[in-house]
Amino acid sequence: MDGFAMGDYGAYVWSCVALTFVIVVFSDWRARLRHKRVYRDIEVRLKALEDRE
Amino acid sequence: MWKWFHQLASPPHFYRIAEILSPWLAIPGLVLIAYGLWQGLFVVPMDYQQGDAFRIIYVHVPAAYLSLMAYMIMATAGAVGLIWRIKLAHAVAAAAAPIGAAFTFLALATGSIWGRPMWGTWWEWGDPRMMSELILLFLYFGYMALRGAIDDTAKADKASAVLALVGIVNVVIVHFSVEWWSSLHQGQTVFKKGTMDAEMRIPLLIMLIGFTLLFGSMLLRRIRTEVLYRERRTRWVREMILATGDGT
Amino acid sequence: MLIRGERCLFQGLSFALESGALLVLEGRNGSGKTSLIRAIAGMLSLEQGTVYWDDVPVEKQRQTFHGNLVWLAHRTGLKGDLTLVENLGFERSLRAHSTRDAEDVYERLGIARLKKLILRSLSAGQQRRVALARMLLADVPLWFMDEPFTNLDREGRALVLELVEEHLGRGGMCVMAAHQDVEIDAPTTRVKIQ
Amino acid sequence: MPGIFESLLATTRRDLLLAWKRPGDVLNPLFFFAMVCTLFPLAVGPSPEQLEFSGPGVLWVAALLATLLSLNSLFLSDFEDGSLDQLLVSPQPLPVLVLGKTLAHWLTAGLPLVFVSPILALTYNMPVSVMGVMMLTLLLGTISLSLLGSIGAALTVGLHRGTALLSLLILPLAMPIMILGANAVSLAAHDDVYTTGIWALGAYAIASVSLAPYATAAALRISNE
Repeated sequence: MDGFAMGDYGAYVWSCVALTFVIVVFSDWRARLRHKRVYRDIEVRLKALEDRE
Repeated sequence: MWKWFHQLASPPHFYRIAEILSPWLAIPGLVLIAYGLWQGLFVVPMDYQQGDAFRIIYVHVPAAYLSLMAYMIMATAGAVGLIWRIKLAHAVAAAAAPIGAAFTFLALATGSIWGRPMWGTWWEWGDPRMMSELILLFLYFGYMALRGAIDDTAKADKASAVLALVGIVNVVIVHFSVEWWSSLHQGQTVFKKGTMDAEMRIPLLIMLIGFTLLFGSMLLRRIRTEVLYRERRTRWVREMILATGDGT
Repeated sequence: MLIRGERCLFQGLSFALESGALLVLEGRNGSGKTSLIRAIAGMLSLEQGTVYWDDVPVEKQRQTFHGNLVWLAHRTGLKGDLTLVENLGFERSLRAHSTRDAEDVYERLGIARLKKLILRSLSAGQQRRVALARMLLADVPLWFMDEPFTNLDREGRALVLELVEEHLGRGGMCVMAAHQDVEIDAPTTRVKIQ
Repeated sequence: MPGIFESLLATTRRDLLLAWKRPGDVLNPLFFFAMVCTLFPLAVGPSPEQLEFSGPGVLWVAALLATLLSLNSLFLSDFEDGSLDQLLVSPQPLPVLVLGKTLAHWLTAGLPLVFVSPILALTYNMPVSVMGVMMLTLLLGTISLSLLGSIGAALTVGLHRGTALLSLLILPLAMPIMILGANAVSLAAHDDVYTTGIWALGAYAIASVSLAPYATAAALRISNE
């Protein structure tokens, strides 16, 4: 388990790796969310348009 | 060649190709990152000066590199959109900004965490690279704020492209002026470039390639959303959505 | 094709304007007359389509094109803090001016007595007359008028029509956006906007 | 038709005339400048050594903020009363007219700062020899600030949240100017070689005179669509 501890620096190194992970995942999650929302908005509008016709 | 390019730049084509391409970038990217991380964190011997703290560069350097690359893409795409009036280019610029800002923030955060054991402070005002990176983050904020403030998409595209182009000239000037400035105030040891052993360099290279691929995939996903939003009133979107029913 | 914000305002419009002719863009308020007239004058970019001046696309010769037009809109483009003479003097240093005598023009528009006053102290109608004076003093064939009748009394409206008729009679051209009927004794193209 | 130079001067003259009729617009940034310089000793204490040390920096930051304050109105009144439309359909090249307007802005906002700064520098115990350097850096720096700021002002004209946005856009771009200016003055105060900063500021000013008007003109056309 010495590899994980990295002397005294383990906390710094691992927090950087974790932060990278969090930011990439968060950014991608936001992107997916927005895509879904845009998609659904268009869908709702099109459905409403169809119903009117 | 030209015809192929033209076809790619047509929104429906791009939308479909990006959907297929996105995982093909993400998966190899993630594999490379996993391998590079394992190499960088466990296999490579520690630096005799910095100890194990140097391992932070395996995430810090790719983040810093992508923060600049995203800006270049944003500005180039903006210029292409302004000059040749290619609408897809503006979508690319709009998509690149938030990712670039995220990586800039990441570069700053990891740099700061690295600085804590190395310099003894979380923030070193005297380091030119951290200052440049901070100003870059402000430029991203300004860019996104300008986009957000203009309701008309076409107008927002053009105005923010002008800003990005002015900004890119400035990034260079910022770099040099900050370097000059820090040379006046230098007390502490700054992030030394030094020479790096091939042993250490190869995992870094792998990480860089891996992150670039991942970035490409993230960018494609955001461009798709932009394209979908911008083309929401066109026939192909209408047909596509009515045909697929639900789901994304 | 012109897209403004969410809406596609125009599609498939086409018209030509000859010397001595009038083009009237008619439509209700908010129908997009102003957007269209701004697009023709080169202030708004068209999504698709081209405006030609002397058979050359306007974007290829913007300065020449702009040297041939004057613009009169709802917002007069005059400085409230400057006097009439100062305002028009600035205009004279930007574009070619006609041989008309400035005093005659002021006299005709009924603003000769107001020359030394700052514009802010004039009524809206008087300010529009100053804007008309700027139009008359510029030596250009093409007039753009966006809602030229606002803030004018009956007499003022008649005067505008008279001036336009005269201008067309001398071989000039005029593009006008208006929400009321415009009757002028000249070849007139009407474009109705829904 | 009037020449390019004539139209440039006419634009400058008109804006100067307008400024003359509304002296408040010129004086407010100056008061702001003086006020910020007053705030600083109140915040960090009146010790002469400390003030002498931080004087160049404070004066430069204050000058930067004061310029920023005045930039918002650069195209605003033209936009509101329709003069901007008139400039956009003028037969003269738009960058020239923009340069004329920016020149007027510099004469009314930048140059007064340069002349007021020695008085404030005096209260910060700045030696007279350093004051000359400071005025020179401010002279060159405010030229660049006005021009750079005109781009931001053009991009944000007509937007509701214009003022705050303008600062957000311009401050990162203006940072190099402040770095060069303030540090050149600091170096001069320590009897060091400060010419690098002056040359760099001069180069920046020349570059912005020749490039910024084009960006501003493009931005104005976009904003006024």
